[in-house]
Amino acid sequence: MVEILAPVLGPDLAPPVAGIIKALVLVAFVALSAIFFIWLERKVAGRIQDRLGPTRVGGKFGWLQTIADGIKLLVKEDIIPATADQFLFRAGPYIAFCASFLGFLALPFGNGVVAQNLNIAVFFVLAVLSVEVFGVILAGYGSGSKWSLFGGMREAAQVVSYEVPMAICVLVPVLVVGTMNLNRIGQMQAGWFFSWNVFRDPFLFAAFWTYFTCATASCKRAPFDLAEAESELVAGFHTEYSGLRWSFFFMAEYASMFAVSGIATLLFLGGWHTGLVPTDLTQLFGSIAGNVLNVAVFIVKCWLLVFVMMWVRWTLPRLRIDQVMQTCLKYLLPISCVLLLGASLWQLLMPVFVLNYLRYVIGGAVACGWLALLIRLVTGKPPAGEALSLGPALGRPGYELAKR
Amino acid sequence: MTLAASLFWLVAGVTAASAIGVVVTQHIVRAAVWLLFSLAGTAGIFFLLGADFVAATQVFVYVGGTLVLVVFGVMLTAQGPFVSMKTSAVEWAVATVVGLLLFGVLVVCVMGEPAFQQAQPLKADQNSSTVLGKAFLGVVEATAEAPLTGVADRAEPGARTRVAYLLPFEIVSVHLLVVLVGAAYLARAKRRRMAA
Amino acid sequence: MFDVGAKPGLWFVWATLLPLGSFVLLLLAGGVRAAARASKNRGGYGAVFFDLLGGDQPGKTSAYVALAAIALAFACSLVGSLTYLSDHHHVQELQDEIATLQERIPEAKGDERARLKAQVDEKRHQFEEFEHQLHERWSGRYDWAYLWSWEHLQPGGPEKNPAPGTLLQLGYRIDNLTITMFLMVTFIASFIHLFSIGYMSEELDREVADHQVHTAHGHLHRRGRFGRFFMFLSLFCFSMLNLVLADNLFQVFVSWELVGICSYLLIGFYYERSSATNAANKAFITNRVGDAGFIIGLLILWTYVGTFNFEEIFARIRAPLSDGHNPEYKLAGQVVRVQPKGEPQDGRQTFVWTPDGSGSHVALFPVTDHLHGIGDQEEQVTEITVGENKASSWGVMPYWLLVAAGLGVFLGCVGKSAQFPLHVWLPDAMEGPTPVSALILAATMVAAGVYLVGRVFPLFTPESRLVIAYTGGITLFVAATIAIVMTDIKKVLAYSTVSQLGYMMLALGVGGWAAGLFHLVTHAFFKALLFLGSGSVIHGCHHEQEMTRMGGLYSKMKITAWTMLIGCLAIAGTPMLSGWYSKDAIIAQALGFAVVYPQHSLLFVLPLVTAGITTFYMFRMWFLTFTGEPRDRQVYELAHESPWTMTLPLVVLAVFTVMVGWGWPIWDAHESVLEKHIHHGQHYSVHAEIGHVGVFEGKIVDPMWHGVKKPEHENIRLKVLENHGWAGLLALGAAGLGAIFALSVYYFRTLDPAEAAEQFGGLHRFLAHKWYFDEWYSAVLVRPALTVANWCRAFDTRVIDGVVDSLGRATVAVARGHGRFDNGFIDGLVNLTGNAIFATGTALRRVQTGFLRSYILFLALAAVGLFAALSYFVSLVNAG
Amino acid sequence: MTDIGLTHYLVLGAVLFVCGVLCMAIKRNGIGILMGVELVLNGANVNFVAFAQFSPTFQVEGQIFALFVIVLAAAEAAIALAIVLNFYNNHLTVDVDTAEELKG
Repeated sequence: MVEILAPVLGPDLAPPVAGIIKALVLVAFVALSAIFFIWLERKVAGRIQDRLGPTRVGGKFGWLQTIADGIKLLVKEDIIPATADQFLFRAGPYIAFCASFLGFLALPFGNGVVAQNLNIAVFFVLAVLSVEVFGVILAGYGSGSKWSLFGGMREAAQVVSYEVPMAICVLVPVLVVGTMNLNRIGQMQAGWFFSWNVFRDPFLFAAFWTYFTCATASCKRAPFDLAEAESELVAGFHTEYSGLRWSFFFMAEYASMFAVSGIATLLFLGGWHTGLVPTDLTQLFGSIAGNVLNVAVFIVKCWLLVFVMMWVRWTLPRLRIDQVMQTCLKYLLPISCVLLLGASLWQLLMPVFVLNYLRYVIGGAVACGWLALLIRLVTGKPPAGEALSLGPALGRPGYELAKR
Repeated sequence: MTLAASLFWLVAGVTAASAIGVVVTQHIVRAAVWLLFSLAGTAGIFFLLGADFVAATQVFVYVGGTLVLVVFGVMLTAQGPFVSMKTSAVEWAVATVVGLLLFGVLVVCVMGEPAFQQAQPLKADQNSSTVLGKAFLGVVEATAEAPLTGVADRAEPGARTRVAYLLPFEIVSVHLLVVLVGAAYLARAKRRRMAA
Repeated sequence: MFDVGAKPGLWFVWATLLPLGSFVLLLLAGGVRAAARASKNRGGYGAVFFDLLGGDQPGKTSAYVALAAIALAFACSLVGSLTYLSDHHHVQELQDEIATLQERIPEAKGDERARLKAQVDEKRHQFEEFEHQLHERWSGRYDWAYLWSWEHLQPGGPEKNPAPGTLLQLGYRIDNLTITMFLMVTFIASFIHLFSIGYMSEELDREVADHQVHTAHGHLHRRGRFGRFFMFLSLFCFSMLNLVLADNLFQVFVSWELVGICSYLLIGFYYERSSATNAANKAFITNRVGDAGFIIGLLILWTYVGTFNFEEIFARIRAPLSDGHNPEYKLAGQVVRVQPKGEPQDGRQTFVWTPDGSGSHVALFPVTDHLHGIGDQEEQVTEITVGENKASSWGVMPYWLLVAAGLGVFLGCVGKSAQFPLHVWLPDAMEGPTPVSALILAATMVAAGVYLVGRVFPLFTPESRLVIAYTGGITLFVAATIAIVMTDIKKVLAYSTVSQLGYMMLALGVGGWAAGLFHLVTHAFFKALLFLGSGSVIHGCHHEQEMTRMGGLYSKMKITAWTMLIGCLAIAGTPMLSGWYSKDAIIAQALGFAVVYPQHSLLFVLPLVTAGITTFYMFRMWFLTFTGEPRDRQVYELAHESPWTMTLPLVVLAVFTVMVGWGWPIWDAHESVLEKHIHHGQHYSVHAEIGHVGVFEGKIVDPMWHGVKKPEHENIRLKVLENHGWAGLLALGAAGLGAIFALSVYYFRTLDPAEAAEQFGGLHRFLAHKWYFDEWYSAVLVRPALTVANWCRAFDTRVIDGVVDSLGRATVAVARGHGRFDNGFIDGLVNLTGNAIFATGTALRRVQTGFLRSYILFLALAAVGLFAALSYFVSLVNAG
Repeated sequence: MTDIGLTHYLVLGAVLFVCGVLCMAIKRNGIGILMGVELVLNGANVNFVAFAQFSPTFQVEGQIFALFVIVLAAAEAAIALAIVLNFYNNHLTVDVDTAEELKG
């Protein structure tokens, strides 16, 4: 970016302008993807709950629903409760959003498509994402409401706890590949899908699921959404918020969902690689076109993971706070430690033959599993009395895709 | 003004102002917020200084961990929703005088040292985390003589002692673990006292 | 060190250490158990230990451990003994060859004679070579402690200045006597252990009622002490074996005292009974009297001979077998007496050998370079010069001190072997459990005395031997007479033991080295049998010991009766039983001695008469116990045969009692294999002193070869061999008379013993009071000692305590004065200091506000000051 | 002004340090004092990292020391908070001025 701008703006002005452009692009992306996610969430929730979701606004799929929501939020009255601490109440959402947004600075979307190619990108992303909780705490505390305070407290306890196993799970692939540079990690997974890290050894495979669970929890997504548990705390830490400030919290949430999904993709799932061609797409289609494809692949992968989070949210019931903490401290933490230890020992002790070829076994097995699932999805018999189905999860009458 | 200089002034200003905010504010949670800004600003300073690993650690440990802990402490010990313990004006005055004195002495010391003013920044193009990793493993590249203190580390440059920081690092890790256990022990509910 | 192949003597060391191991094990276990007892109700490890170790009710484990140890010890000694015998087979062959060759020398003439002499020389050389090898194989030493000496500081150090007597040693030396004693002790002790398991079974109970002890709450109830008993037995066995194993007097003395301690502990096993504690004390104190003599003997030997090692002592006191020139060395094995000649010059004194044996000093070998030729030719007067250097100043010792040393050691043996006049402890020792009596009185403790007399036999001069013989003679007679009137079955056996020990001492005293020790072994077997038999009777009669309340028990306990009968027959000297061989040998020896020295005929008459008495009282005991009408219905009704653990040892011991003396042909008292075996083990000086017969009536009797022979009229050994038949007949006659008398009185009842007792009231009372020994001792020794002690106490309390008390009072007075000074002045100073500091502190404490924040401010101020000062100084430095 | 040197960073460190000291001196809240301590440590850290950037012999050590300081500060914060909680349990306030039992 700097190289492109330098001849036009001169060496002094190019870096700040490049930085500003990058930041703007990212902000735009975060905002847009938040809009998309909010719509997607509604649709997914609707489908899973056996209804259609938004349909009226914006034509067939209700795709304008979020825009409408946004406009509504923008014009809403900005209420600050009398008991609230003005300063903290105002600062909370921005802190949360800024923290989530900062994570994108080091997240490569394609080969070299990254705002700042940090050497310690993983670490950095995890670090700044962890700041998000501070905004939530401040919001909870500053609202001057007991519901909010409870939500903030829960959020703090939960996120601080889940950060530990999450960080350890992140360490497992970092340890295996030997770098924290996300771009580098992504490049290393070029090739067929079995060169993805997740198939490298059984510990990485397990680490992926553990990481994803922890990430779900640290994004305070269901079934770990204790901070905003509607049934108990009205709306948790953002009970007192409305309007734009409220929407910032949601932008932050969806942004961090995307960010942790991005990390999962980069660390485990081959980053921007399709896994269906043996090399990087930039080598096939050139730098620009290849990278555009790469970015698309990456975003799709992240969306898929975000979709899984939504799927989980609308499928599983919410845990109790003690169950949440117990899951983390008594299960996930030891599991992650064992995985770290196991991965280290695996690297040290396994013969080269196994190290090199096990990935084909795991990758093949998982691929076969997916294939079987897909075949089952397509050819499986629908529940009795229903005409057409795509599968047990989505197989509901009235689902557009199925009808088509 | 170059980009680096302007960034420095920006970040340093935020950091210093937030630090002063910590001192000045009467409200402890707000103090925590100011502290957050100050710490984050320090992390920014570290980035500017090319120590990105330290910066990330600063954010991760301080902002993500310590500060949350602090706020926790605030909430656990709060007597009312908004607690402020006023400090008397005399104390303010005395403390300010002493603080200014101390600041003055420090600045005089720093400014008065010519070596500090002549010091030139090293090229920070090297990956700091790589350097740190090597240092932990005891692999130390040859470095020049020390112009800063005027005292050469060894007679000839490049003959630095190989010091591995892995063991201290491990010790610190274990230390941290022990401290956390100890803190948990200290902070756990004292049923005995409640009963009494 | 533990290579048993190269050093087979270590088998015996192992055999010795096994009981010690058992003792230590039991002691530790007992200690742990005692320590755990406190926590038995509290749970935890202590309680677990306590339960593991048997809890309140101790199991038989201790007995099995002790039994296993002693049985293994027996197995070790058996292996060792067999190895030893196979080693020594060749020695005896060589000895026999030399003996036959030497017998032929006096008759041969000219060339033949020279050839024979050369042959003897060659054989003797072979023999010495071989014996040296064997000595290496069968002995070992461990330097235990050095006695540091100024000698070592002299130029050249200890190598050049070998000061004798600078070290104590532990060592072992296996010879015929040792292996015999080992086999005997371990074998009998094993069976006594086995017997004890049955006999002591009531000690297994959680609570034992001692009916002989009365307390304010009725009979005494105490915990069973089964384990303790076996612990003591193990220690006892170790002590005895170590005593037998030792190759030096010091080790013997240590074991000797250990045996004494063990006897004290075992006799006083029922220590709640005052009679038992008194008996234990009596045994211990009486032994102390003897041990005082022992110590004196040891000190004399240490001073003059400078070593405790048997071989070295004998080698110094007794002339060597050869002087290196003349094979027919006349003084071989003798004590050589010398006379000082002239006045000492330059610290050197010259001594001259006195062929008539009247010198006031004894030469110690090897004396100096002048040794060669002492007694070579009777005319030649050989001079010994001593005093050239320190080492050789031990070249002579006064003769009377040698006698004193011998008598001192013998006094120890008198105490240990219960000889007159120190025999009084032994009958009282019956207070201990019966197996203990059997162990102490048959195989171990009392045998130790006899064994030691045999072991240090070369130490005894003719005078000492005469004392030994008379002591034995008096003892055997006195004890036998007392045994006649005893009614307690164990007391009868006790006095019988004393009497039999007297026999042994007598035998040793009159030169019957082999006879005395042979009797020791056979007696061990039949006396162990008799004691265990009596134990069986007592056990069967529920602790009834009085024969007056027994009678007719034969039908109740047939095994006990038969085995005891065998024991009685053996002790009486019935032909073909072991006692016959040994007693025959003793009486023959006494007869031989009496023939050579007619003035000491009493030494023959006493054992002969006592042989009859012995038979009488033994049969009296047997008849009173097992035959006739039951005199106490209650005892009779309740009587029963003992369990197999008790009868099995009886049977085995009975078999051995019969067979242990056998040889071929059985009816020839000369041919006992055991006696010959012991005989082969005697020191050459025994031959030199007593006399020597190479071949007698065509048979090799003493396979020793040195040329010295006593003249025929002085050769006791010859007289013994000549008169053996007569002696045997006389002894048999005496025994027969005694048996007939006992039969008529106690079986056929032709004579009423009660009437006889009435008729000879005075004598009976005299005997029943054990010759009034105890009363006499009490009057002559105990009471005067108590009186003197009282005087001393009075002196102590009045004079010494008075002095001490007044000193104390004076000290208190002075201290009071000091106290006032201390309180007034010194404390005043201290208080002043304290007050001053307190005042200062009070003034200064205001600075300590207790406010954390003010401290921080102080800190900051201090930092300001520091930095300011620092920058000031730095600027100064930079400036100039 | 345009050329940022070591001195600038050191002065920033001094500002943080003095603010921390002042914070410790002024705040009556125990947690406030803890924040002061954090500030002091941060001031030191700024110096360390600055020296690491400006002094070749301190290049590695400066960052490592800073890391250690951060870790130890975290530990210290945990302990201090535990102490404050205990303090609160005992005094029912976090006002450190009530903790004057040890005064002279």
